[in-house]
Amino acid sequence: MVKKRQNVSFAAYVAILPMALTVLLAYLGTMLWTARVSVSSSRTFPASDFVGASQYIRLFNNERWLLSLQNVAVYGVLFIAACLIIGFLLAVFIDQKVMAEGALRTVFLYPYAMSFVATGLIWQWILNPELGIQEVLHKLGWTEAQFDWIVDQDMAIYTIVIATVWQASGLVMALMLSGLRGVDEEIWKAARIDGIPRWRVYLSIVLPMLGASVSTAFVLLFVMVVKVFDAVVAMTQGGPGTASEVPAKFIMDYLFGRANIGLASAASIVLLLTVLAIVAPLYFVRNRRAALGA
Amino acid sequence: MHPNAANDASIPTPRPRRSGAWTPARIGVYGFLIVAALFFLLPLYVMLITSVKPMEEIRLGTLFALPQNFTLEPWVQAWSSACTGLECNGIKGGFWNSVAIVVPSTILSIAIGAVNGYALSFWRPRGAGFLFAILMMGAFIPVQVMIYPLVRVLAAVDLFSSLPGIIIIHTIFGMPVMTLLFRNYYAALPLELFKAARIDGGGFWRIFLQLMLPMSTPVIVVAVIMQVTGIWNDFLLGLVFAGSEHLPMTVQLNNIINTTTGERLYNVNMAATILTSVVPLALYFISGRWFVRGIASGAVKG
Amino acid sequence: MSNVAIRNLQIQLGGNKVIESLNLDVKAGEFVVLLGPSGCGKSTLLHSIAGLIDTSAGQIEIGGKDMTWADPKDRGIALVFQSYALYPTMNVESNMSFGLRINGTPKAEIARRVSRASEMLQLGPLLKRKPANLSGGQRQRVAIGRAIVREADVMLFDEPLSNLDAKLRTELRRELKQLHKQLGATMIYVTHDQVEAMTLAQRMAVMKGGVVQQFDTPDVIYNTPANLFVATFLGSPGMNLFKGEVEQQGGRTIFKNEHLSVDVTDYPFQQPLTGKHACVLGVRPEDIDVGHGDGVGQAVRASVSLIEAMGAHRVVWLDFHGTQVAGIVQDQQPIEPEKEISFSIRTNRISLFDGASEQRL
Amino acid sequence: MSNVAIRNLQIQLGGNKVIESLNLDVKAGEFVVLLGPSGCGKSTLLHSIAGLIDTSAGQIEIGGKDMTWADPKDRGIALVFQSYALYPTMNVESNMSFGLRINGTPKAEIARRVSRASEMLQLGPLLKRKPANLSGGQRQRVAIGRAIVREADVMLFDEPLSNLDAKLRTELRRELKQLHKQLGATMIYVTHDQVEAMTLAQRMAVMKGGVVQQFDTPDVIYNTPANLFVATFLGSPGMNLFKGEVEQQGGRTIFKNEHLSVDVTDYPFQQPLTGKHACVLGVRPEDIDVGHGDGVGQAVRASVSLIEAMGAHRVVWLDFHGTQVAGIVQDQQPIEPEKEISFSIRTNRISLFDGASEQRL
Amino acid sequence: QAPLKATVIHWWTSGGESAAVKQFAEAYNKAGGQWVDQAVAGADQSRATTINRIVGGNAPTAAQFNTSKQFRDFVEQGLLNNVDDVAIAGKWDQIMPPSILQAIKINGHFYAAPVNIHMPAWFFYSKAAYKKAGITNEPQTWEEFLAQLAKLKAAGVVPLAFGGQVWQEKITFDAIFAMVGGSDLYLKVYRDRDQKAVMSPQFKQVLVEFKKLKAFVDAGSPGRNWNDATALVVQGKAGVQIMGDWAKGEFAAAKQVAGKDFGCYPGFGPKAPYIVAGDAFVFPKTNDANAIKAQKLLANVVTSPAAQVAFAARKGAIPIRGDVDESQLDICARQGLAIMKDKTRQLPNTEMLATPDTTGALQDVLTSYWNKNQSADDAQKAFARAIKGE
Ligand SMILES: Nc1ncnc2c1ncn2[C@@H]1O[C@H](COP(=O)(O)OP(=O)(O)OP(=O)(O)O)[C@@H](O)[C@H]1O
Ligand SMILES: Nc1ncnc2c1ncn2[C@@H]1O[C@H](COP(=O)(O)OP(=O)(O)OP(=O)(O)O)[C@@H](O)[C@H]1O
Ligand SMILES: [Mg+2]
Ligand SMILES: [Mg+2]
Repeated sequence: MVKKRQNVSFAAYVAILPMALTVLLAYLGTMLWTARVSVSSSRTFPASDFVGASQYIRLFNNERWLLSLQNVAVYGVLFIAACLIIGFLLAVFIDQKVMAEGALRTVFLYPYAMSFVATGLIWQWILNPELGIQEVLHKLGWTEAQFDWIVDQDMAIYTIVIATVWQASGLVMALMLSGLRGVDEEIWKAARIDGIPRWRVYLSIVLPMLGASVSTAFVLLFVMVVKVFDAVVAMTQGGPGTASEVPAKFIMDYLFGRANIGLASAASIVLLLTVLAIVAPLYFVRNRRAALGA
Repeated sequence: MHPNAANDASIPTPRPRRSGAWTPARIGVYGFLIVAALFFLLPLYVMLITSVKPMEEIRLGTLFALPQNFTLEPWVQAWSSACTGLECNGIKGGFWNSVAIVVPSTILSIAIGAVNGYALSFWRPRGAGFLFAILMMGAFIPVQVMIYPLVRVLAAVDLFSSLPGIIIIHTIFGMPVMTLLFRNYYAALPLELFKAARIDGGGFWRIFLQLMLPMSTPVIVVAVIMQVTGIWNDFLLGLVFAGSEHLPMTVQLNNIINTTTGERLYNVNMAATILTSVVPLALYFISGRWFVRGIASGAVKG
Repeated sequence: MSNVAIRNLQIQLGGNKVIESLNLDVKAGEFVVLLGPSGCGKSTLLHSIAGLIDTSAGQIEIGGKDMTWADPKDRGIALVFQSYALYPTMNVESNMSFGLRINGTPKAEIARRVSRASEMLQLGPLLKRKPANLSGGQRQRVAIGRAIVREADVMLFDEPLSNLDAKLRTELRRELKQLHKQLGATMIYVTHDQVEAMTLAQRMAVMKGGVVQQFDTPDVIYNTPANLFVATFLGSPGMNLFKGEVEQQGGRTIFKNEHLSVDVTDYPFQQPLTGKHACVLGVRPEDIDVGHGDGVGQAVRASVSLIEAMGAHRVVWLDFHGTQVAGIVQDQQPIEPEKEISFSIRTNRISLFDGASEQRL
Repeated sequence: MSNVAIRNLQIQLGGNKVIESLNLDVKAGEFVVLLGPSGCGKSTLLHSIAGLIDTSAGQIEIGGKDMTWADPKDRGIALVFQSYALYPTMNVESNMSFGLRINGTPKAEIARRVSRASEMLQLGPLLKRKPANLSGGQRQRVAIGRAIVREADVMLFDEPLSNLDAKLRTELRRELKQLHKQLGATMIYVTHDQVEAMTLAQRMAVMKGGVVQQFDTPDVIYNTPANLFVATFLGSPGMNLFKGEVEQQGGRTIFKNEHLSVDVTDYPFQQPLTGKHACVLGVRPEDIDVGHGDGVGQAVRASVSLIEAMGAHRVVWLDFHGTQVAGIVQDQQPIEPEKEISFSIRTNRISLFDGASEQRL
Repeated sequence: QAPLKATVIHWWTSGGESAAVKQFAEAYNKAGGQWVDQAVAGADQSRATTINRIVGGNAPTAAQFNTSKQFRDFVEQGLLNNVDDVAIAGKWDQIMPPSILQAIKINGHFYAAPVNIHMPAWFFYSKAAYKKAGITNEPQTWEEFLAQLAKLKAAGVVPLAFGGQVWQEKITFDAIFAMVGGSDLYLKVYRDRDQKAVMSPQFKQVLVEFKKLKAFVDAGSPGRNWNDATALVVQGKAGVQIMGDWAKGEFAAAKQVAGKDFGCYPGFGPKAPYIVAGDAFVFPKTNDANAIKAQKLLANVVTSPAAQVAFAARKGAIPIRGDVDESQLDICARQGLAIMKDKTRQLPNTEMLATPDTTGALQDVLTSYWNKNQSADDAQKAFARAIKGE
C-alpha cells in the first residue's frame, strides 16, 4: 500500500546528495564493477572477457577459501560476543564514578590506536610457547602449564579472537559509554526506588535502552569480522598451515600477491552475498518490529 | 564513622556517600577494572620495554624482563633518524601531512555522516533507506577491492594524488559507519523534540545545527575517536591516493616496521608505533569530558 | 486568525485506530476546549492538526486552506506539548526564542515577547537555566512560553497547566484569556480541569474514544448533556443517575423507580414520549437538596456515607438504597456520617436519557 | 507503618539552596498532603525522603530509624515520579511488576497485586503496551501502578493525578484513600489540586521556598491560615485581601480603611492588640455575600467586572475601588457585568494578618 | 638543463636495504639524474601502489618487481616501456644469467632491469651450536644433514631454526626439492608442469624427506618471523636455518661475521643447485621524452658494475653480473658469485617459472602438508592439481 507522506523538505534531498553520489559512484559502482570482474579472466588488470562462473567454481573448489569461511564464522561469533560483553562490562564499570576514569578509559581504548603490525607481533610473542606466557609459567615452576594455542592447528583462530577483542572492545566500551550516559537519571532513580540491584538495572533496563548503541556496535564488529586481516597477518599469517585463514586475507592474497583479481572479486562477491544473507533477515525483523511498534 | 555502626547492623551506616567508602561492591569494581587494565596493558608493557632494549637483548628472547641496558636510542631513531628507503628522517617527516589529512577528513566525514544519520532518522527522504542499505552493504567490501575502481574515478575527475582526493576517499570510506553511528544515535532521541522544532518552524538545517548537533556530543566524540584513529592509522589509502607530497607518517611507520626481507629493529618498531599513536591516545584521554551524562534529560516528561 | 476545520479524520497509531471519523469546526478566533477521558485521542488530534502525525484519511483545513499534508511550519500554529519536549541543550530563554530566531523576528521584538512571556509565566529568574535543572511546573511553564511567544494564528495547548499550583493556574488562565483576546488567535485547548474548561471555553468539545460526543458552549453541555457519557463525565462529583421509567400519569409525566418518583412534566423532551420508556434520570449534585427536604413532598431518606469538606462547601455522599448519591451542601447545617437524612431533587435542571441508546431524551 | 521525621533538612541543587531548613513530622499511617507553589521544593523533598538526593545537612528518620544515608531500597518506600520515569523498554505489566520480581515476591502474589492495580487504574487492556505507545494520562497511571504494587510502608506521590480527567481522578482519589486505610501506609502526597488536598489529607503542609509555612489539618489551614501566603495560596479564587488598620473603638475592635469598616470584635486574636495596628483583612470568596447586602448595615457597593460560570456556582469578580474582589454566588439571581452591585462580608470566618510580618493575628 | 628526475617505487626500507638503495641513488644522481625515492614497505603493497599509480595516471619512472612473472600482465597490457637500447648496448644477453634473462626478456624485448640476485635457500648455521653438538663439517649429503640435525637435537639445541610462515615453508621445500629431487625434476615440475614428474615416486620422496624436517623444528616455530628464527641461530640456540641471503643482514646487525661466528653453505656438496631469484626495475609506459631518457639512464646506471657491487654488498645479495670487484662482498656472497659462473648449478626460482597465482596455490598445498597430518600421497595429488592451474 502506498501511503501518502507529508512532504519532505527539499533540503533533506540536497543533504543526502553526497551520500547518494557516494553510494552510486563509489559503492554501487564498485559492487557492479567487482561483479563484472568476477566473471572475467582478469589477472593483474581487469579483463573484458566473459568466462561465466568459472572463477566461482574455482573458488568453491578451493579448500582454503572454504576453510576461511568456516574460520571467520567461528571467529565472528566469538569475537562479536566477546567484544559486546567485555565492552559493555567495561563501560558499566567505568560508569561507576571511579577514580581516574580518564586514564582507565584510555587504557581500554589504546589498543585501538595502535597499528596491528606491531601489536600483532607482540601478541605473537606473548602467545608463543617459547617466549611468552607459557615460558614464564614454566620458569615460575609450573612446568605443566600449557598455553600454546598460537601454534596449535585447532586453537590458533582463538588467539586471533583474543588479540582482536583486546583491540576492539575499547571502542565498544566508548560506544556503550556514550549510550549509557544518555540514559535519563530519573530512570536510575526509579530503579533505585524499586530496589533493583545495580547490575540488574544495567542488565534489564539500561541494556535494552541501549538498543541503538548495541546495534551500532554489532554492525561495526560485524564489519570488522568480515574484514579481519591485519591481525591474522601479523600474528599467524593464516597459520599454522591454513588453520587461521580468513576470507579477507584470501582476497588480499589473490588481489595482490597472486595477481588474480578475477578470483578475488568472485570471493568478494561471495562474501558480500553471505553477509547479506545473514544481515537481511535481521534487518527485516527489526524493521517489522519497528513498524509494529511505532 | 558512626559510633553505632558496629553494634547495630539493622541501622544503615550513616555515611556521606561521596567520600567513596570502601564497600565490597566498590572493591569489586576496582578489582575488575584493575584486572582488566592489567590485561589490556600487558602488550603495552612488552612494547615499552622492548622499545628501550638494545637489539642484542631483544634477541635473547626474554620477553617480559626489564631492560638491562636501558636505551632511548630507538626512540630517537624512530622519531628522527630511522631509514625508510632513501630518507632517514624517522617518522617525524609525515607528521604534518598526517595532520593535514586527518583534520579535514575527520570533519568532513563526521559532518556528512551526521547529516545522513539525521536525515535518515527524522526526515526519511524517499529512497534514502535504500541508499543506506547499499551503503551498509558497501561497508563489507574489503577496502582493497575498491581501490582500483576508485583510482579510476578519481583520476577521471583529476583528483588522484592530491590532498582533496585523499580527503574525499576517507570520507567515502568513513561514510557507512559514520552514517550508521549517527542514525542509530538519533533514532534513540525523543522524537517529540524534533516535532517541537518543526512546530517552531525549524527547517532541515536549523534543526540539525541548533538542536541536534548540540545534543550529539557523546556520539560525536565516538565518531571522532573512530575517524581520527582510522584515518591517522591508515597508510594504504594515503599511499595510493595522497600523492607523494602528502604521504602520512604511517607510510613511514609502515616502512620502518613492515620490511619483509630486511633486518628488523624491533625496538625502533615499537617506539615508532607508540609514537605514531600518541595523537589518538591524547585524543582518547581528553575525550572524557564530552562523555556527558543525561544529555537529553529534562526534555520530555513520561 | 484562522479557522480550523476537520473532516472525517482518521488516525492510526501502531495498528490501533485512535481516531475513527472525527469532525470538528472551530471558527476563526474561537477558544475551544477539548475534554475527554485519558487516552481518548486528544493529544493525537492536536498533533494531527499540527501536522506531526500522518492522517490515514480525512482532511484538515486551516485558515480556509487544505493543510492535510502541509508542513507543520506552514500551518501557522503553535503547540504546547503535553510532555513539554523542551530543547535540553538550550536554556529557558533560548527555548522560548528558538522559533522566533528561526523566523528571523527582529531581536528587539524577540526580547520583548520573551520578557513578556517570562513575566507572565514567572520565569524571570530562571531564564538562564537548562530544562534539566527546573522543577516539573517550571518546565511546563517554559513549554507554554515557547508556544505563546510565537503568537501564531492557531494555538494548540495540550494540558498546559496540569502541573501548576492553583494560584498560578488561576493567574495564567486569566492571562491566556487576555492573550486570546489580544491576539485574536484561534485556540484549541486540552484540559482535564473542568474549572479551566468552563472558564476558558467559548465552545467545548467532549470526546470519547476518538469521537466527539458533544460540541457546544460550556453552559449547554453542563446543563443539557447530549448523552449519558457527557453527563457523567462533566461535573465533580459527576451527575447522579437513577435508573427507572418515564410514564404518563394523568396528564403529568412521571419518572419512577422502586424508591423514587419525580415529576418531569416540565422537562423539555426533544420528542414526545408515549407509554412507558426505560430511561435514566440525571441530577447534578448541586440539585440534590440535602437536609432541607423534610417538609417537601418528594423528599426521600438516605444515610450519609461520607462527607467531604471542600472549604467553600461540603460534598455529602448518601447511600440511597445502594446507590451513591452526591449532594452539595453550601450552608453550615450539622450533618453527621452514618446518620439518616432526607434529600429532594430540584427538577429545573435535570436530564433524562434513553435507557438503551443513552442519548438525551 | 512507619513515621517520617525530617529535621533541619538542607538541600542544595546545582548551587541553589532549594531547601533551607525544613522540619516535618509525619506520624505513622498518616496521610499528609504537600502543597506549595511551583518550584518550592516539593519534589526535592520527596526525593530526599526517598534517598535519591544527597542532603547537605539535617536528618531523615523513617520508621524510627535514622535513614539519612540509607539506600533507597532499605527505606521501605514507594515513589510516584512527577515525570513518571517509566522503564521505556518494558511493557506496562513489567513496569509494574519488575520491582516485585526482583524482590522475589511469589508469582501469584505479583499477579494479584498487578491485576488489582491495573483494574483500579483501568490499565487492563494496555498491559502489553510499551510506555511510548501510551497517552500522557495512561503513562501517569502506570507510574502510579508501579508504586502502589510495592505496598511499601511509606508511599510518596508526586502529583500523581495531574494528567487525569476529573472523573478518573475522583475515582482514583477514593481508591487511594481506600488503599491507605487498607495498607495502613504512611502517605506523603504532593498535589496542586486543592480538592484533592482537602479530601485526602489528614494533615496538610503548605510549603514556600523550601520552608513549611503551616502544617495542620485542612480545615484549620483553610479557615485559619497561619500567614498571608497560606491564606492567598489556598482556595480558588484565593482569599480576598483588604489592607487597613485595626483599632479599638468604644469597646469594639474595628477593621477600617478608606472604603470599608468591619467589626472584628469577635475575632479570636492570638494576642490582644492595643492601639492602632496596620493589618490585612482576609475574606474567602464564599464569605463575600454578593447582591443580598443591600439591606445589611455593612454593605458596600462595587461594579461587576467579570462573571465566571462554574456549573454549580458562579464566581463574580467585583471592582471595589481598584481591588478585585471575588465572590461566590450560589443562587440564580441575575447579575450582569459592568453593573453596580452591593456586597457584604460575613465575619465569622475572616482572617487578620499583621501588616508587616504577614503572620496571623 | 634540469637533472632527469626519476621517481622510483621500491620496497627496500630496512636499514641495510636503505643503505643499498642509496648506492643506486647516488650513482644515478652522479650520472646526471635526480632520484626521487618512494619506498613502500612490503612487496605486495609496493607493487599495488605501482599498479594504482599507473592506473591513476601518475606512474613512477621505475618500479621494483621481483625478477619473475609478476610483471607479465603489465607487458601484455602494454603498460611498460622496454629498455632494449640499454640492454643491447650493455650486452645483457652475455653478462647475465639465463634464468634472469628469461624473466626479463619478453617477446624479444627487455622489459626490466635486473638489479640483484638473491639466493633464497642458503643454509646458515651457528658455529657455536655446531661446536656444542660436536659437528665439525658442513654436510655433503641430505642424509648427513639429517644426521647433523639429530646431533644438534641431542645436544639440546633447536636443530632447525624455522619460521612457520607459508613463504618460509616454501623456500625450505624448494631447497630440499632442488637438493633431494635434483635439478631435472625441479625443472620438470616447476617449468614444464609435467604431471608425470609430479606424480613420480621421486617427487613423492621429496615430499617425504621434506616432512622429516618437522622433527627438527621447535614448538614455537609456527608464525615465527624469519628474523626471529635467525636470532635463534645468532644466539646459538638453534643450529641451522634455511633462508635467503638477506639473513646475513641480521648476523651483521648482531656483529657476527660470516665464516667466524656463523657459516653458510648453499647446499650439500660441490655440485649443489643454486636457486636464483632477485629484484628488477620495470619502467612504466610514458611518452614524455625526458622520462624515457630517465628510464634509460636508470637502467644503465643500476646495472653498471660499480653500482651493482655497491648495492649487492649492502643488500647481502650478489650482483647480476660476474665482472665486478668481489672484494667488497662477504665470503657467502663471493661463494655465490663463484657458483653463478657455473650455469648448470643455477636453478630459477619458482616465481620465474610460474605465475604468481600458481606459485600461491603451491604454497597453499605445501603449508597444508607441512602443518597438517596429511599423507605424502595426498599432498602429491594436491600439488599436481595446483600446478595444473585448477
Ligand atoms: N538540578 C537542579 N539544579 C538546580 N536547581 C534545581 C534543580 N532541580 C530543581 N531545581 C530548583 O529547585 C527548586 C525546587 O524544585 P522542585 O522540583 O523540588 O520543585 P517542586 O516544588 O516540585 O515544583 P513543581 O510543583 O513545579 O514540580 C526549583 O526552583 C528548581 O528550579
Ligand atoms: N504510538 C502509539 N501507538 C499505539 N497507540 C498509541 C500510541 N500513542 C497513543 N496511543 C493510544 O492512542 C490513544 C489516544 O492517545 P492520546 O495521547 O491522543 O490520548 P489523550 O486523549 O491525549 O490522553 P491523555 O489525556 O491521557 O493525554 C490512547 O489510547 C493511546 O494508548
Ligand atoms: Mg494527551
Ligand atoms: Mg515537582
